[in-house]
Amino acid sequence: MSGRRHDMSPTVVRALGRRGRPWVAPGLAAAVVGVVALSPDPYLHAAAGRMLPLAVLAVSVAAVTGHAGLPTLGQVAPYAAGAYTTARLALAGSDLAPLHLLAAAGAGALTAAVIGAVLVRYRATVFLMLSLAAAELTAITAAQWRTVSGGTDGLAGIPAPRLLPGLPPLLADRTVLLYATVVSIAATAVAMALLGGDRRTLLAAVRGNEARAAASGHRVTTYLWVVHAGAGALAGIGGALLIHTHRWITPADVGFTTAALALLAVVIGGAMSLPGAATGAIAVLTVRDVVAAPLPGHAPLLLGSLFVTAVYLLPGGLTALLTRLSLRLHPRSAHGTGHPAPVDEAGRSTVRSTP
Amino acid sequence: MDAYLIPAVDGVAYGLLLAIAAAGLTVAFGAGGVLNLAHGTLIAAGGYVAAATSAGTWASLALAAGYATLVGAAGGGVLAAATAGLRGRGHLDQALLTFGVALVGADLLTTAYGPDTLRPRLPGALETTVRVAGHRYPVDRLAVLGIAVVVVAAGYVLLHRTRAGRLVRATVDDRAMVAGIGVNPRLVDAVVLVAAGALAGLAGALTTPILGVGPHTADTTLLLSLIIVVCGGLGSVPGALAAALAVGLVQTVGVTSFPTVAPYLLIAAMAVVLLARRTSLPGRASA
Amino acid sequence: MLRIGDLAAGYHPDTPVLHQINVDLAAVVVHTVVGPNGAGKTTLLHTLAGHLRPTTGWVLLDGRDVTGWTPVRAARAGVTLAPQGRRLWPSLTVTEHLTVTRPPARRPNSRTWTVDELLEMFPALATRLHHRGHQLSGGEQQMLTIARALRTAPRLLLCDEPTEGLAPTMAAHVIHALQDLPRHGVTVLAAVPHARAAAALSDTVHVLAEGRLTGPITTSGGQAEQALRDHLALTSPALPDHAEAHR
Amino acid sequence: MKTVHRIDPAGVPSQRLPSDIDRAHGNGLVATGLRHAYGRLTVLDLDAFTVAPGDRHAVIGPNGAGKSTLLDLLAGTTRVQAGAITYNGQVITRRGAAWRARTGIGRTFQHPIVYPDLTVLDCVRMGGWHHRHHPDRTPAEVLEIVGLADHAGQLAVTLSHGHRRMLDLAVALAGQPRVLLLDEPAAGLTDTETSRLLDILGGLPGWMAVVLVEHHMDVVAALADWITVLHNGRRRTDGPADTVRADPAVAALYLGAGGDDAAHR
Amino acid sequence: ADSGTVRVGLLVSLSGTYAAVGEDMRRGVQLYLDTHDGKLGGREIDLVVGDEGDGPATAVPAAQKLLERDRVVALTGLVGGATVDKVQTLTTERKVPLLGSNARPAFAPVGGKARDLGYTWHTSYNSDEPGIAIAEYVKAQVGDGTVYAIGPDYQGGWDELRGFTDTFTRLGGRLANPDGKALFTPFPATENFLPYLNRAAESKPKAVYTFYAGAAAVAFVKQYAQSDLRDVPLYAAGFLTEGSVLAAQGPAATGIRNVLNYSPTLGNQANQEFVAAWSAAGHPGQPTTFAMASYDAAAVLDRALSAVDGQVTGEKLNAAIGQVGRVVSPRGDWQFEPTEHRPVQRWYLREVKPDGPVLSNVLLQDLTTLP
Ligand SMILES: Nc1ncnc2c1ncn2[C@@H]1O[C@H](COP(=O)(O)OP(=O)(O)OP(=O)(O)O)[C@@H](O)[C@H]1O
Ligand SMILES: Nc1ncnc2c1ncn2[C@@H]1O[C@H](COP(=O)(O)OP(=O)(O)OP(=O)(O)O)[C@@H](O)[C@H]1O
Ligand SMILES: [Mg+2]
Ligand SMILES: [Mg+2]
Repeated sequence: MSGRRHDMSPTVVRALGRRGRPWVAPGLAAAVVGVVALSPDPYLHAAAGRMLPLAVLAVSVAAVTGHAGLPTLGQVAPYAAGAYTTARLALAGSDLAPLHLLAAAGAGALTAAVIGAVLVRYRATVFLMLSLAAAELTAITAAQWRTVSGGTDGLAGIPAPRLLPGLPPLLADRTVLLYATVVSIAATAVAMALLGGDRRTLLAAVRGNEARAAASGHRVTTYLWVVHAGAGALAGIGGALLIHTHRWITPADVGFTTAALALLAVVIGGAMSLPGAATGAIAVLTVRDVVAAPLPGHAPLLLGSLFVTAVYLLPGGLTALLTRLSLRLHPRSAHGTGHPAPVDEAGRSTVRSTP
Repeated sequence: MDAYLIPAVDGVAYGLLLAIAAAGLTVAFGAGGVLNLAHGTLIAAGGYVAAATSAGTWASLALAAGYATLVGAAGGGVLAAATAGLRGRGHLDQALLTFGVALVGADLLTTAYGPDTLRPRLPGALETTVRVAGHRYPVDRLAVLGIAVVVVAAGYVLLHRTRAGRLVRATVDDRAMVAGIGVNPRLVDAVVLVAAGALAGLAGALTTPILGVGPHTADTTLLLSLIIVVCGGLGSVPGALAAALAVGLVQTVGVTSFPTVAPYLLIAAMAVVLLARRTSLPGRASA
Repeated sequence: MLRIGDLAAGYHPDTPVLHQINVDLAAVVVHTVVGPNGAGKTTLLHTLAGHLRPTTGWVLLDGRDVTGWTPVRAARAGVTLAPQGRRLWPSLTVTEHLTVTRPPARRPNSRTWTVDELLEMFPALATRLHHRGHQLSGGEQQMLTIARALRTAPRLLLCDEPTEGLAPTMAAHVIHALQDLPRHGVTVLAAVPHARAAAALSDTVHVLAEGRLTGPITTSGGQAEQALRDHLALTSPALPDHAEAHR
Repeated sequence: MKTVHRIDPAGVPSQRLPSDIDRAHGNGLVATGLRHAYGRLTVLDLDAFTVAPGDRHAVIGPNGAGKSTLLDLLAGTTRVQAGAITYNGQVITRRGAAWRARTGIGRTFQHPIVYPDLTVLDCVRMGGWHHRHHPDRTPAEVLEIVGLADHAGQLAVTLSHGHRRMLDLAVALAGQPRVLLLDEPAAGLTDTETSRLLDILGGLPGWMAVVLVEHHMDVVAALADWITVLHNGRRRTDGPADTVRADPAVAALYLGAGGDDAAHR
Repeated sequence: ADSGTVRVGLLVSLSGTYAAVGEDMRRGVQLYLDTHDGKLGGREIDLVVGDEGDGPATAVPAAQKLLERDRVVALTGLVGGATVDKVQTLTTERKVPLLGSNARPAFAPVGGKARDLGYTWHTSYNSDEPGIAIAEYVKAQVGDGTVYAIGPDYQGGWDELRGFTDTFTRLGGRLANPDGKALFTPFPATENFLPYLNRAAESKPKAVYTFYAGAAAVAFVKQYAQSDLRDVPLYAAGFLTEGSVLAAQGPAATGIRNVLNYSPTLGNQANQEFVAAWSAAGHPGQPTTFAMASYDAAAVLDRALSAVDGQVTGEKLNAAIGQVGRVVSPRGDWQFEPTEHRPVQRWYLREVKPDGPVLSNVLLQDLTTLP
């Protein structure tokens, strides 16, 4: 009847979300990639490799959405910056992958820092819509700036990168997959390390009650800006991977659709979990590109069904599911996760403490 | 003078057209707090139903509007049922769900009506133009102007001047306290979404004779409606109206006056409005 | 009107906050519940108002079993909560708070309060009619919380720390208003932290400690506070004399 | 450097406190000409307000008098619209809350929420973040002092109201403030907790400056050496605690002796 | 010829904005197969369909699946220019002929090197051809008057309009656009063309030239008839009124003169058979250039496959496509241009007129044959 017993709760889910074991996911991911890479099917290699840029983008979105608490569609801007930087470097004849990654990360961080300087002053829906504006403006700029982007049809046939001078270019689908996996896992691991421990707690505090955090001396806006810019570096790396795995790009690839998929992937994965976000992205693309392939024209139907099921079966995302499973195995660890509050002031920090 | 007056009149008419399209979202998202990404799909559904029903007569037009409203309301009912379990889980989960519903709905619509762009047939009298001061005005847009005024006025009275509207806002603020005064918040949710759906369906019947309806309709309308609702300040009908008119003017006077930057105008204008809105600063009561 | 037996409630199945609550709110008077912070006063009121489902036990309303009812049913039956923490609706103005809340249609003999009567009862609100819920001072919010609850024409008003944050004059005023309610047939159950406040507010004091309810202690006049202190001193040995000394 | 004298409404300088010596040197928190309005409603209009090291300065007044607004302005939680604030001689009017907190201005909130998703212990740790390398007391010790040691691992959102208030205080204390602004710290506390609060506040170091907004007159009586009475955003009276409490006008306005005028404005 | 089953991939948009075109293209291929017992070149055909979606992001994975999972020997279809641009590199790498039947982009050089078009064929046209084909006719119609050029702001729009404006100005024509350049409207965001059209009317053009397709075409045509330009002749690339959009446009489209490589009212025998088969298959309306080009793609494969001996491979098939010579087609016979691998074909002037109860793009005259 009323909302009460079901009103449970972001709190409980949030509480559950933070109990996941952080290193399980990357390990699992590595194992899955190993299996895919060992399989003889080049289609699998190519398909899997192509999913990783979005996975890295999703990790970046998760950092901003989950940890900084700012739901964003705008990380496609640093993603685009990274991608076009890489593409232009490669087309200009510089084909060193490490250099690409570095340049892309720098370009991404810079872009996100500039955008973030304005955006992190806003919250909730307004932030979301401003980030949407950032996404749209990115795609429009990409389409209009033809000398860089090649127009709406984009760039094709970008040369493959090399790991080191003298090594052969990364051309074979399997090699590309392995390379992209290593980069993705490393980037995610670095992000997890940077957003772990006390920093994670600090951000949780800032999300929970900004006024209190400020009154304890925490530079809220600065923290959020730093996360935003750092996530931008990550998105830039995703952009570099986009070029390395696809070797083409169109403005649409850095537009709203990509941004929306990344954000939804984050929700599926559980906003607080970086590996969850990556898994979510891979799940989304698997459904759209692989599972739906035998049903041409009905990818939206399957994707839509995935979203609907995810909402119902995975409250709190994949990560919360893992946690629930492990709770079932070790019921004692359930201590302190709390149960339906008498629908408390919890979620309503806007009331008076933050005038 | 003339150079701006004519597009300005266009802009107002087009803005009011958008106001009708955004009305349902204002109710669902602005007032009811449900981030309904299936809004565009409901409009498309209304448009398809109207296209299938209308035959160029006044009677069929009325019937089409009626059917479209019913279909929209039914869609809203589906959403109400689907989101009932998600209360308190935040906008992102709602977004995931409604986006999923939108994708499924779009697929069903193209399966049922085909991928072609359709257009409901208007009675001949509406398809013509009138000449005023040396310029032509499409009669259908002038008609929309009139209807929009009625819809917006009704919306304003309902949301801002009736108990029902206050209950809707209260439910978004703190549903348990609404239950505590003896009103079932789930009933409020359901009514909101059904009403929003009905409005979306009706908007589908009213706007697609002018713009056509096809696979693209859902996305385009959703984006414009979101911009209007958020720029107007969530939950405010006058705000949404002002935003709709602004978008209308940007899309007419703006794009023709500055064609070189036309692609940027709408989004840039939205960003400026949002950046300037103090209420959205941290800690202020915003969404 | 309300009788509660063997009631247990809490937030986690293994660790109930309330154990065996038995109480009969038959007398149309002001009842108070006192107990240390974290004893479960709020939990008890929320359970009675239907915001929390009891794990065991029963609740009878006029002899009918209403265990585990919802807040909607509770409110319609005349059991309304004025919660702690001022749970107002930030986007509604003071006027709107009072007009959106209405006495239920089908409960003829309850005393109803018009908006004007409530503003007369809480004059501070009358000067803030167009402020939104979150634009009020702490004390103003507290008044509006109580006014809103009264607007539902309750038969049983559950007040969670009704005088918290009120200036002394205003607190006295609210206490007076609550004490007046039984005259209109309204039973009041108020949770208060202080023995002194409890004694000032009512003659029927229930003590909540360690998840159990004892009492009611019914005294009259000036002895109430002392009786209560004695009682609390027994149930909660840590009770210091400090407060006394500081006064 | 500007010296501020306390001026009472009649224009007669009021008695000096020992800490006025600090004040004369600009030490402590000095606010002049603070005005704050929401639209056309002026909720605070205060010619001067000072608190120097060692002060125990209570601010009382009817509901809606502007007490919390004053604290918000002093702490930087709300932007100053008009007026100036200096701290130890330095102008801090335009500084944000975080900056002020790091220089030593700590506060509690009237509506304590703290950090809902954090455990009680983490809340305190985040409160003492800037002193984490050289804490006066460990977070656990702070929790012990406020009596929440048993709740250390519980999520803050699941605390009872009174416990949250104590937690808010613990978080503020962990920040090792030099000026402590307290907004109704005793509201909702039981006798036991109130006396614990008095112990804690009574035991604060002598150099600390404390501003106490409180409706519980016994708490005010036990702690304050100076009282400012606010009414409709203006300073009605101020002076040494005993004098003000004995003032019949204050009693009439605030303490209820003269009826419930307080709320009638 | 060998009679084993051969797998052919068809990649078209079946979801998203371009689904209407994609569906038409699928019908075209399927119609050819159905009228030829499901065989091409005497071999059983296993037609594997992939969804192109809205562009390369969905199209490339689908193409990859067709190429690597299904191991098709040829890939046909492809609605969007951007898709062709990206998929072309894949098919070339794998030496599988890409037989596009719709958009053909400019194939920008990569890293200074021209693209290898050895495995790339089209049964359609280059995007700038319609404009080139009609420019002379329009010039003759307007004489010394000016023409206003307007189109959507994306690669396809740029190409289509460039074909017209370049040729038109080379012939001495003047554009009415204030800056002498075609006006591009944001795409796909624009659905309200009235302000553009009323603004254009101020330049008092003698005629208007445009290219829009799909939903934008519906809105454009309807609003054109409501604008101050309604009495100014409208010339267009034929996609403006091609296929299902014409029904949605209704009477507002009457009188629009447009250019395309096909008209359902062409009198040749291949077309009569094609139109008859189209109706017999129960498809609504009349066949479109999209369906026709896809039908032709199947015809090309039919001829090429019958020339392949033994096991069919991409390489052998590609070589055979190079040898097909004249293709008998509903649009009139055509053949591949030897280096660019696109049709050398005739272009027609059409006018929207009632044809019986429905509106149709009725053939007015031949315009030119473009090399
Ligand atoms: N949502 C929750 N989840 C888990 N435990 C909770 C929750 N809410 C309250 N509790 C616990 O239940 C116990 C009783 O809390 P309650 O709020 O009822 O106390 P109270 O008597 O009202 O205290 P106070 O006087 O401080 O308001 C406390 O120990 C508290 O920690
Ligand atoms: N955001 C706001 N918009 C408009 N008015 C406000 C706003 N915030 C506070 N007020 C008004 O300012 C006045 C002073 O509020 P403040 O919270 O400072 O009072 P207070 O002295 O702390 O009262 P209390 O003892 O009840 O907590 C109140 O009358 C309140 O209605
Ligand atoms: Mg309580
Ligand atoms: Mg206050």
